[in-house]
Amino acid sequence: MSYLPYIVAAWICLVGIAGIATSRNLIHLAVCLTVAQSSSYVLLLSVGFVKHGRAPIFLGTKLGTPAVDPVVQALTLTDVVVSVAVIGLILALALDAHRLSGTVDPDHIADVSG
Amino acid sequence: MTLAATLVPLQAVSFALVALGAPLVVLTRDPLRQALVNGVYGVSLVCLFVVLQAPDPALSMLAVSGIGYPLVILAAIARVRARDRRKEDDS
Amino acid sequence: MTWIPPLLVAIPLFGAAITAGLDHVTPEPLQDAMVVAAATATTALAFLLLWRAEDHEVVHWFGGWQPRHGIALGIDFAVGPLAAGMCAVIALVVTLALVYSLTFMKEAARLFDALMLVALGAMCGFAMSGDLFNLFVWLELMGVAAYALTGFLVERLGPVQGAINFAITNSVGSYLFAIGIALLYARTGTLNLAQIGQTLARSSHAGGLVIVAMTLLLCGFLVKGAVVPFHLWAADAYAVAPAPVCAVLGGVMTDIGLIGVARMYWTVFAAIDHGHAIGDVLLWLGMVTALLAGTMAFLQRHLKRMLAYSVVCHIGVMLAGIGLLSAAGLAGTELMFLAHALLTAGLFFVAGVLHADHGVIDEFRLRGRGRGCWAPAAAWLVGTIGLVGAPFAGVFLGHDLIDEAATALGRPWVLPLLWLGTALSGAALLRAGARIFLGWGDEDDPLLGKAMEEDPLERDVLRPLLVAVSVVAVAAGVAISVVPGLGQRAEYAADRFRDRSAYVAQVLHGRPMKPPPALPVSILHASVASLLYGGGATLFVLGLALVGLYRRRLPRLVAATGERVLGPPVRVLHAVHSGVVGDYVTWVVVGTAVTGAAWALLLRGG
Amino acid sequence: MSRRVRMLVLGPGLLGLGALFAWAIAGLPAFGHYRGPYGYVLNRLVVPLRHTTNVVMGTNFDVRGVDTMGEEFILYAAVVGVTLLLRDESNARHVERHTRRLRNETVRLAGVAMVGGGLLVGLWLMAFGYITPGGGFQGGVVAAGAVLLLYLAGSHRDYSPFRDAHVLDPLEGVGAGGYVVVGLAALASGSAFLTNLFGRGTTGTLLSGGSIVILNWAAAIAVTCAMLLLFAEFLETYVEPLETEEAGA
Repeated sequence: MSYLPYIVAAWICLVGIAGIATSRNLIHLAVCLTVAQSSSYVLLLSVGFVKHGRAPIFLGTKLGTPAVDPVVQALTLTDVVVSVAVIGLILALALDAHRLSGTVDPDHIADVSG
Repeated sequence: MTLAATLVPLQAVSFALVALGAPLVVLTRDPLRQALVNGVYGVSLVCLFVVLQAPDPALSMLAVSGIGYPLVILAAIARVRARDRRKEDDS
Repeated sequence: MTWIPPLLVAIPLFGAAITAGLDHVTPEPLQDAMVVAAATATTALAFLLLWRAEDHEVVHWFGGWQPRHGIALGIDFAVGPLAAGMCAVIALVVTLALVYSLTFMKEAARLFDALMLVALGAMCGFAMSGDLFNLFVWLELMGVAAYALTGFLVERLGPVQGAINFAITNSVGSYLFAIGIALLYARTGTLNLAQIGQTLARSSHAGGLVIVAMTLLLCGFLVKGAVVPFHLWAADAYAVAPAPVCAVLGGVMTDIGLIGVARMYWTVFAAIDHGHAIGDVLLWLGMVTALLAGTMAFLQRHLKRMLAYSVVCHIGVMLAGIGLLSAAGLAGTELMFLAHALLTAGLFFVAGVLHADHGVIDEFRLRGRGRGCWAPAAAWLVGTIGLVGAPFAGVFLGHDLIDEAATALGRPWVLPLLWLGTALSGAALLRAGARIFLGWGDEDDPLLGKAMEEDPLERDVLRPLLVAVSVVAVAAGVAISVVPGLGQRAEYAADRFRDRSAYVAQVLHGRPMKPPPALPVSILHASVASLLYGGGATLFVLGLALVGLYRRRLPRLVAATGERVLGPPVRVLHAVHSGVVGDYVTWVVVGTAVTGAAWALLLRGG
Repeated sequence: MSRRVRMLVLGPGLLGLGALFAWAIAGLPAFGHYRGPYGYVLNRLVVPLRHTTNVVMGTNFDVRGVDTMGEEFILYAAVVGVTLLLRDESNARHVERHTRRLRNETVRLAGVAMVGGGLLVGLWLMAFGYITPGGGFQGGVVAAGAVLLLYLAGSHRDYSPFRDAHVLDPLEGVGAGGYVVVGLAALASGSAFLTNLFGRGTTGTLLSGGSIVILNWAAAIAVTCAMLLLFAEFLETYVEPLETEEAGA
């Protein structure tokens, strides 16, 4: 158990990136992006976990009770908001691409290159 | 002591579920079905966050994967399909 | 004066909030005035900050959370002259772009203004922040604004494709960056850059974790900074965005990645660098970038795409300046940034004028159509010469300092390679200028590919305003090399930037720095080598531009040999820049893996 | 690159990246044995200093408040960006607009009932975020989702006040701009930007936390409006008054 969480996080990241690079559909690709991003939440929260620690909410618990790291949780919250913003933008772009080219396959919307 | 003892197996299971869920989401190439699988993956993340003693991220993950992602994804899929259908009708 | 740094972020962001929020309420002229006023105020404050930051780092702890016993609690902006100078130029370029777009943008102008202001606030925040995760927040914020701005012209597939490639490639880069943050936080238990550097410095050897975290963080910045092989998105994005957006993205936002690299190196990773390992990899990446992008620029016919590669080429030179790891090298990068930002913005503005006049920005379609447009022609020509670095023009002074640093380090072979890169991109710009404004050269050249479809502008523009803004930007940029005292101040700023212990003492313990020495107000003495290289490069550029113009009139034997030797690599280059986002993400992965492997071998093996 | 070539390049690249990850993981502290100072210190400081029992929210809205300001603007910029990018779509969508209306009254009523429940949950999350888990962002998303149920339950006329740009745009500006104003107010009073100037109140009550309360509500408003605008943009109902006529022509 001592390194499994980190391995899971790395695994999710690699799987997500593989999905992004090979996707044939921009909507599918946007979801793969959120999967890749979820690896950073898993890594952050795993890093900040403390054995025997409680959630960092001190309602009814004495101050100084062992608790997990609150900072990683704050960072994760911000990260989640970022993912909503990015998926919204990419889906909007996907709709535009579809309107203009009739396809959402990123391999077939390459209008300019070189 | 009891807290940690009960948490360990729960955490192991949650990590395993998340590790399995990610490739499932990526390998589901049909967007509509993928949105569904992604919802399930989101729930597994929520469970993981809860057993990692992170109720705040868990709640926001729940809100995002239960309401945020599905709404925009489904709307995008619906629009793309509607336009594809109309084009077929025209031709 | 510690109240200034937060204002550089708060003013533009607040301006953005009320701009879009009051869209339906306030009349258009008032809105325009508010937007320009917000950007102008930010510029003025940034210059004030630059003046104040010369004595000591201006440190602002948000929420008043001062560090306790050397442990940082909150988030800080720590601003030295280098960061303040960055902010000043960023704000100036954005202000110019906003003035330019007063008549250039009509449709959805409010949304456009709001996003430009958001980008301004985010870039300033990034340049000043002393907190690792805070850097990530600003990086994402400027990204989100920039993706949308790139796709502004949604009637065409090109802009949409450019925005998609930009958004996805940069998002992947920033996720790698986020993982790097988590790793470093796990190792050091803090997010404050000064404190991370302190913690790492305590153990003498670099563990695998730190090396990997560094790879992920720096590669995240290099994606933003469009360094080969992470650069592929840049040309797609900059070719299609409206001219004022290009000016901001190409002029200043790309360079933001570089200040990130410099900041991370000198406050954090210098502690684990043995010998010159980290710098050497950056130096090589920079040289490859300069040469490859210079070549690509020469192969373009679309003015904005050409300028995009010219931007990437200069990014390469500046990264090489950072990679030399000396005060002179960093100072050179800094001066080069100043000149390059203004000149690039100016040239993008001129491209916008041509677009407004003729509805296209293709070198061949515009051939001879710029005759008689003296002001744009002069701006284009002068801007090009400034970007090449002819003696005492534009980027010359920066080039000179980078040359000096390379020679001092015993790497004189860096000089010709960097000059060759800038000469290639300069020749492309000069060739295009001669064809458009003088009508010289052949009517078509199959080597440069097909023309890109473009929509004419929908609105009558106030042409004198556009031309005036272009001229101002170019004039300011070309004068950078002859501003008395600027060179010495840049060197001093670079020295300060590199002094980790003084930075830590001031940020974490509030100990003031040594006051600066009295700096002379004179023009830096240029080295003979640089003068020769600068002059030589200018002549080379003239020759190469002529070859580009009259390539088909070359003797048949020369042309055929040239075709046989250069044809295949050129085709490979074109093929690599495929415009397909899956390829780009693949290159990001490969680039990160290779860079990481290089650092692993150099830092652990040597 | 053809797809085949891309796979051939990507495979080794991912292997290399994986190897780098593995090397990094070997240097991480074992799971559950984290000893970093930052979180440890905050867990002991935030409650006595700020009287908010939820340290994560105390971190987000006070200690690292400027991160959250950036975060609000990320969402804000995304909404502006989506509006920008879909402005051509809004002209095309006119045709399909008036077709969706669910006829079944029972479903409608059930939907409306759920809306009430959802709104309550959202408000609860916003209000008690700095005491128990929750906060402006989560509450905002849930509340926006609840309002959206009105639309999905078929009575989309009831949703119309919420999709009105005249209401939502200024409100969102108030939310995002309000956050900055709180920061500026502290600066104007001679303290640092975003300094918590107000009384801290009683630990564990709604009046604890000082300016955390205001920032939390500013974020809640900004997020609710942002999500509503985002959903509306994707669900084809967001029509600016002027554009309706153009689309009809």
